[in-house]
Amino acid sequence: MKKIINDPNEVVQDMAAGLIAAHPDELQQLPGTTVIAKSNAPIKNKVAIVSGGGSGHEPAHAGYVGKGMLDAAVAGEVFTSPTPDQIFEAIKAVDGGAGVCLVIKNYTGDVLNFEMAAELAEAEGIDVEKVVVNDDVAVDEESSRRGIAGTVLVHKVAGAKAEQGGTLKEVKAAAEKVVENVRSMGMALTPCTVPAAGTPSFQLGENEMEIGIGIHGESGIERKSITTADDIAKELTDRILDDFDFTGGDVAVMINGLGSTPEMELYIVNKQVQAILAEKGITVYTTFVGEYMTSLEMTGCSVTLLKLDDELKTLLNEPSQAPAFRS
Amino acid sequence: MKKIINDPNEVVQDMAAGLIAAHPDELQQLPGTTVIAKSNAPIKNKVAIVSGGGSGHEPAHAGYVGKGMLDAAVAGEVFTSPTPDQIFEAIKAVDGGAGVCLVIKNYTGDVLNFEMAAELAEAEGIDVEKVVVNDDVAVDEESSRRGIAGTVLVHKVAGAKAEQGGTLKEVKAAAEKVVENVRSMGMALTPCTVPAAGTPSFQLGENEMEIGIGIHGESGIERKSITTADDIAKELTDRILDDFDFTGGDVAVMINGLGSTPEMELYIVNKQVQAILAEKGITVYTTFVGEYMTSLEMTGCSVTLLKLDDELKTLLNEPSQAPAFRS
Amino acid sequence: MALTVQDVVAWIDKSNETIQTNKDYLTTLDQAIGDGDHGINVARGFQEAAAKIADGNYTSSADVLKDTAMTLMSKIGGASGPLFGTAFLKLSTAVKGNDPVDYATFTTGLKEAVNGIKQRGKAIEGEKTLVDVWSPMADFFSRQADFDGEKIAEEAKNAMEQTKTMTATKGRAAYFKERSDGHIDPGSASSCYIFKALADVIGGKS
Amino acid sequence: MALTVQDVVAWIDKSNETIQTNKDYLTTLDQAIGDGDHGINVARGFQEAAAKIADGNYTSSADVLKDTAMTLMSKIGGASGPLFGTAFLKLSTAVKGNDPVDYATFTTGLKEAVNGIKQRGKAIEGEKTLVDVWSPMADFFSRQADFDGEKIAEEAKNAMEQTKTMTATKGRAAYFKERSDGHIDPGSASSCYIFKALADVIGGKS
Ligand SMILES: Nc1ncnc2c1ncn2[C@@H]1O[C@H](COP(=O)(O)OP(=O)(O)O)[C@@H](O)[C@H]1O
Ligand SMILES: Nc1ncnc2c1ncn2[C@@H]1O[C@H](COP(=O)(O)OP(=O)(O)O)[C@@H](O)[C@H]1O
Ligand SMILES: [Mg+2]
Ligand SMILES: [Mg+2]
Ligand SMILES: [Mg+2]
Ligand SMILES: [Mg+2]
Repeated sequence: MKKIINDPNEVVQDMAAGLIAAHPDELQQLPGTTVIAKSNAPIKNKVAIVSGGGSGHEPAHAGYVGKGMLDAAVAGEVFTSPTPDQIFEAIKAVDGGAGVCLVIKNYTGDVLNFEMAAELAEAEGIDVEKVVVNDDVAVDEESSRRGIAGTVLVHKVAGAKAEQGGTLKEVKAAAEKVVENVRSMGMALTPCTVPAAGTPSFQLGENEMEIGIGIHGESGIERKSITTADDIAKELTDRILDDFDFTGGDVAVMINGLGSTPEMELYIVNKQVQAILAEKGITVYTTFVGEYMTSLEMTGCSVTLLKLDDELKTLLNEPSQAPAFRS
Repeated sequence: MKKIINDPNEVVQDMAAGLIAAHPDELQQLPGTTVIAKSNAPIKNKVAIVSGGGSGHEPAHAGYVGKGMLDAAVAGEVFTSPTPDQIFEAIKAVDGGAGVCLVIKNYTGDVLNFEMAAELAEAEGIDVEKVVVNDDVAVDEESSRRGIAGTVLVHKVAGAKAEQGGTLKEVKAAAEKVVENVRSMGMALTPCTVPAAGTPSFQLGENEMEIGIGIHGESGIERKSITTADDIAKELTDRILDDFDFTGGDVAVMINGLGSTPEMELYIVNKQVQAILAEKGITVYTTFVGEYMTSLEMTGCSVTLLKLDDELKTLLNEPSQAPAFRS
Repeated sequence: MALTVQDVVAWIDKSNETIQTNKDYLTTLDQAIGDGDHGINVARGFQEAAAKIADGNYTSSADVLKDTAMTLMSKIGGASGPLFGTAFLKLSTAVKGNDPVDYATFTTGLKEAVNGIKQRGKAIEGEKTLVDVWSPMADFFSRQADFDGEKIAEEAKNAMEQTKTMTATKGRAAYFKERSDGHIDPGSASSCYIFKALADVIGGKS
Repeated sequence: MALTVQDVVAWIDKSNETIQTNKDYLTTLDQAIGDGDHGINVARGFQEAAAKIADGNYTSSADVLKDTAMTLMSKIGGASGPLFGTAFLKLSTAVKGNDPVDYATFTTGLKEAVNGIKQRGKAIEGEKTLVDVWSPMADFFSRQADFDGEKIAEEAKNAMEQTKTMTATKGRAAYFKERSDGHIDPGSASSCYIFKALADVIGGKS
């Protein structure tokens, strides 16, 4: 395990301190927690957006805290859902009276812990809504589909809707519109190592790749020989297009690096994804290429498509001042 | 070699196509070249900024093309300086009559090729100035110091000065002020592999790291056992502080990932760098943490410090719309 | 036989000890069909729980179990955190005002713990989750008449081993579908250690 | 003896051939004390140069050398591209109007090539760069009276080998300082192949 860290058990605290040191005016860490919130939270009468999950997916989620996106992000241990008490602290810190929308990735751990936090918050009279993101088409059964890179687009849309003055119900509806219209699929060339574990979560041969990988070092659904970027782009895009009808609306494209894939390669993948979409007559409205939802130092990428209507286009275009998503 | 590519000899062309596909409204590729320019170039009476170098450092340099930063970037083959004819095409495409400032990283290849291009441009009556960035304190002799992550801050400042309406001389002077006041130092935990070469440029043992690494897979100045993030941050920062007096002015800090280092680890390094600066009484004005000047999939990081005066602060704060540097 | 407050404290201590010893093994199990953090998670949680109750001067088992529950809930995280938290919370409620804890009370508590786990996690028996240790253990307690350390340990081990034969349909292992066959469920393994710790405490008394 | 237009074309062809054959070796040399692209760079450049002149119907050596120069300049990149480009451009200028190219003219051309390289790259002899092949070769030509394939090949090889004993102070290898000792300079190796190719063309004539 080659990592630039101190105590493997302190990586999340160390990271949070380093993040706050980089953005002292915009971000704050709630004392005694690993919650990162906007320094000016709570904002009166604005619906607040809270997300979070295990760490190791940076810039998700703390990098998306900022005007126009999240009000707070709760960082769990690496690949481990944060606990209800921490999530509850985040909710309390950002509620400005208009309620809090929780954006949850669909993992048992995240769902259970956020649910418990929501119950705690409701018991204190805070309005809470939950949106569960499940964009990963690698998993057949819809109820157990994971939330991966598409989650970032949910943050963006929910944050913009809240900034526009949307009510909690309206924010939730906009976020759910994204959830309904977003699909992703990923692949990896190498595994990753949880700092406190010290060994990689799985092994891949020198010529192997894994299709349908999750973002927690879980192995994927199929192991194959490495092929070209064009083939990989086609395999991921085809699975997404098979799952959902993207015709008849413009789309947003996200090519997401899982941690170690050079940006050069992400753009090479993008070239082919765009070619496939053009061939199918699907119009691309906007494209995001970069590291949005990583899996520590895993090598690989995911492709995300979001079908847009006018409302989603407007919301995607709204400004965001989050450190990892400026627009 | 595990890479998501097609033909290893076509990576630069494929990348350029993917980049344009992602930003069709903002960027253009000059036909028959690997020059990426703003789609609205040339801008009349604005000094144009052109940079470039070998590929493999993404988002450098094409990611910095946009209002407020570069007018064009010239992409060479991986780790190989672009050729004079390509650079010359870039200069011609962006010159709006107010002249062109070339930002060159101090490598023999880059200097020679940009010099020849400048001669070609001058022969056609275009005003050209050159700024050579040499921020890498790992190299003792100043004349052969390399240009690394600090180059991005030169782009930012030069671009902002040009946007403000500065003359070619003024833009050059602002850029050179950055060059004089910026210092960087890097380290790596793993090497990287040039796609067309197929094998890593050097080997590092399971417990070794290399201090003073370049950004082209050149090995560094010292090989050591891996230590903690705090020790690494201290070693890099101390070397920088030894080289230049950063007291008596605020600084900008850049913690740059070389390709495979998780953002989590960059923030952990940032925590300690900020602590060291605080202890020395050096005030941090702004901090950048992320991948700004990479070395393919190398694992490692660099630390950059830039001493600021009021002009540099103002210029750093000006807006930029480059895809990889929005502010 | 009945469990004194000291026994309950010893149970949590012992659980912590066994889990610390087997932390890496639990992580290995979770690397095979999960995300490789289960050992780290439960080790962190039980370490804190043991530390927490070491500080207290308890006069009721319910308080020990409640502090354990709250600590597990706030320190484990992941899927297992809220589930272990719920289990110990339900146990706490059931034994409240019944010190020392007699067999019938403990058995009732176990039943409620299982209900709580199932409700929270929406899993039933056979889905290859920690339900597949807690539920058979609650049944086993119902069938027996008194605490029996040896039998408890044996039964828990069997239940854990039994998860090898199951295909996961809940939790992270569900992504692996049939590829989860033949592997022990990590949460069942840590649950087995908890019952093994209970068996040790009981064994030490008789 | 004198070099015809065909000989000059053959020289470039042969240079390309040898460089393609030794591409990986050149890259290995550059991985040791550079950035590992030299073989790829010169192979790309000479491939294009050979293709370019294969298309042309040349009546003057100067044109062959000029097209070679321009192609190398625009296809190699890196530090070596402008330097090889400059060398062939200077050679071209020197032989202009002197077909077939006699020994004295070629020797003058080589001298100017060396001057051009040194001016552009600001390196002098002994800095472990391709100057350390081109400069001794120009000196060698001055000392001799006529083309001699065998001796040219031998001399180029010696010059290249000699770079092993030098510490780099220019180019990327300079970052390695004393650690560059004992390694052959990649640009000197490719330069050696160019003279070796010339020797072969000459050898084939005699
Ligand atoms: N829905 C569920 N109901 C009951 N137990 C579950 C459920 N989902 C997961 N588990 C248990 O949780 C264990 C995994 O815990 P852990 O690794 O700590 O969390 P995570 O899966 O979030 O990384 C599994 O081995 C399984 O026993
Ligand atoms: N200043 C210089 N003068 C002459 N030759 C040089 C100089 N710098 C480098 N070289 C030559 O260039 C060679 C490296 O070329 P190449 O690998 O293609 O370019 P780069 O170093 O830019 O990657 C070196 O081996 C050396 O012979
Ligand atoms: Mg987990
Ligand atoms: Mg090079
Ligand atoms: Mg787990
Ligand atoms: Mg080289």
